[in-house]
Amino acid sequence: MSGRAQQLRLVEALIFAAGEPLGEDVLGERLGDPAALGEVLRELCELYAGRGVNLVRLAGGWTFRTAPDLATALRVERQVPRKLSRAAVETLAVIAYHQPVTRAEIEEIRGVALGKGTLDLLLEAGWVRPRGRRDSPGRPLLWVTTEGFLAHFGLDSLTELPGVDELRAAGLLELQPLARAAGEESGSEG
Amino acid sequence: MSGRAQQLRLVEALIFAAGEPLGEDVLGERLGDPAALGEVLRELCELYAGRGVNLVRLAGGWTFRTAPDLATALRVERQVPRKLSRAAVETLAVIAYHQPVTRAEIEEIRGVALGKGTLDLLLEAGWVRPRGRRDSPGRPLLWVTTEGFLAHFGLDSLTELPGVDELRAAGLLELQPLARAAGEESGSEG
Amino acid sequence: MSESAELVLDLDGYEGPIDMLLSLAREQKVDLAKISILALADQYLAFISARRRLRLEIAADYLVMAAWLAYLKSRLLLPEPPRDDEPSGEELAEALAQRLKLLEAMQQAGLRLMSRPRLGHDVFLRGLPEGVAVVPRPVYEVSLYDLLHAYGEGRRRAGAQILTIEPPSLFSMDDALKRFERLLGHIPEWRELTSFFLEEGTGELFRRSLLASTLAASLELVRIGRAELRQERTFGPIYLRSALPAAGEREEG
Repeated sequence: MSGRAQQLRLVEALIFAAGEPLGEDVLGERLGDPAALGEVLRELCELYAGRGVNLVRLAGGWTFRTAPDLATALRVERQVPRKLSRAAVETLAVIAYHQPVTRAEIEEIRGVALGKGTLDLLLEAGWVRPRGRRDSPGRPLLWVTTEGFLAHFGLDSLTELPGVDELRAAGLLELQPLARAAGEESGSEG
Repeated sequence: MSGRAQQLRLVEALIFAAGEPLGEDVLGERLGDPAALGEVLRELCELYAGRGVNLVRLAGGWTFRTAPDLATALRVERQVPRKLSRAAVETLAVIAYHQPVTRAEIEEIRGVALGKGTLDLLLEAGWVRPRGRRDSPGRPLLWVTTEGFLAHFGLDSLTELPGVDELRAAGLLELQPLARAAGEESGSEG
Repeated sequence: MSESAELVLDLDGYEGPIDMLLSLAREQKVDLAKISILALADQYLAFISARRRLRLEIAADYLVMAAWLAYLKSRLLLPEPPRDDEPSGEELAEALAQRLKLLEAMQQAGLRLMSRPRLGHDVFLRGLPEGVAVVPRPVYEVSLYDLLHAYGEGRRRAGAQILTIEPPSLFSMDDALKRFERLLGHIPEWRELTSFFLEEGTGELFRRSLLASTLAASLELVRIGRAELRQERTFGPIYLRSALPAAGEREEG
């Protein structure tokens, strides 16, 4: 078997065995030939394009996952996860697009107090986590999304968030100029 | 996409996503065309033959497994830094200076019994190994240091062990035969 | 307002006053950029007062919003020269419109996120990953200094024992050879081997080594042609004498 074919097999097996996205650093190191990795991954992607299982980049790593168009045929296999409440979906979106963001800022954007358990739910799903604190009075916790969030929603990185460029262009990702209805001052971005 | 290709994709995705080997009854039912299943599985097997991942029958069902010949390449060695006990360091030193040396002689030099596992630990670290046996009653194993020992301590050869000449001149490195109850002589190097 | 009855029933479906304003704005069926904040404020206030008439409980933040909208309305309708540090009615309206746009954007983003193929829902990772076996390999941190230090320490500690080793009280073959060396020229007659034993009573172990070493030394002397041995019967006494000069050429195995 040629060296390239063997490289293909090894990377294929590594990604298959891992069961979660593998970074290119790890793959390159295990391949013993980091320079060849890009080409190997490209060939593997092609090999699996159009198949029932595809090679994709998720959350900064490479992984195999079933083809999206088979969702309906496969879904019976799994329990349909509990439908997320509107509050949870919106809160997740605010964290995803405005991270890092404090609880107060989430409430400000949504114009309503965060219900008990909404953050807990997202935390439990492994989609958000606190990371650091805002350097402002009260030093509130900052919330960010996780790698699990990226993987779950089929994103390689936050730059792939749907519509993120348009929102930024429209100035809708700036928290600063938000004048609050009740006239309070919003905290400064860190 | 042809009906057959779609069947292939579905079975591929089903087996891939399943948390256990899938029986042919389940697969046939999910495929909606049990009669075609045999042929689909045969084609899939061929498709994956010689690849880094193979389709195999396991425990009465079908599942993907990484190719057996890649097992070694898939194992990851993780380095775990450890401290070596004083007893182990001293034992290693005794072996280095007095090799080849029996366990009894090590104990004699150190004036204390060798703890369980001390030699095992040095053996596991790849620094010592048994080489031959002393030609004396009980034919005890002789211990010597390895190339790995030299490499770890940055030595080209044992003669580079600092101070070995001075120590020998002081008569500290001569293992004098002890008068033992049965009067046995310590044997010569093998 | 035709929608108010329906809105009353739906109040609990709103995610707060901004969300409700946004819903009302959507009722205007126009681009958010073009909505009339004034009309929106009117709708909201009408809705709140309708609920009040019905003596329905209204959450505090809805009331706060109602009060603020009433203020905004007055600022918009009765323009007065604003004080320096206060935003104008238009600025306030603009800020509210921006909030509505932001919430709208986030609601849309949430929907778009949720409509993506989701892992574990629409797409699946491998169900039965073997995992990559991680074999822990201990790496010991020991320097040459540690090694030498340990050795020195050990030797110091065990030093006393090393120095008190008893000298072996054995008679070696070398000892026997040396003894014969001195006597060999002076043994023309057969002499019993045991007569060369000069030592007495130094222990059984020593006596045995004496016998063995003397015999071995005598055999060695015979081999190199310097002595002759004689034994008349099995287990009988063994005799030794110097080899005759003429017999020097003889070879014995």
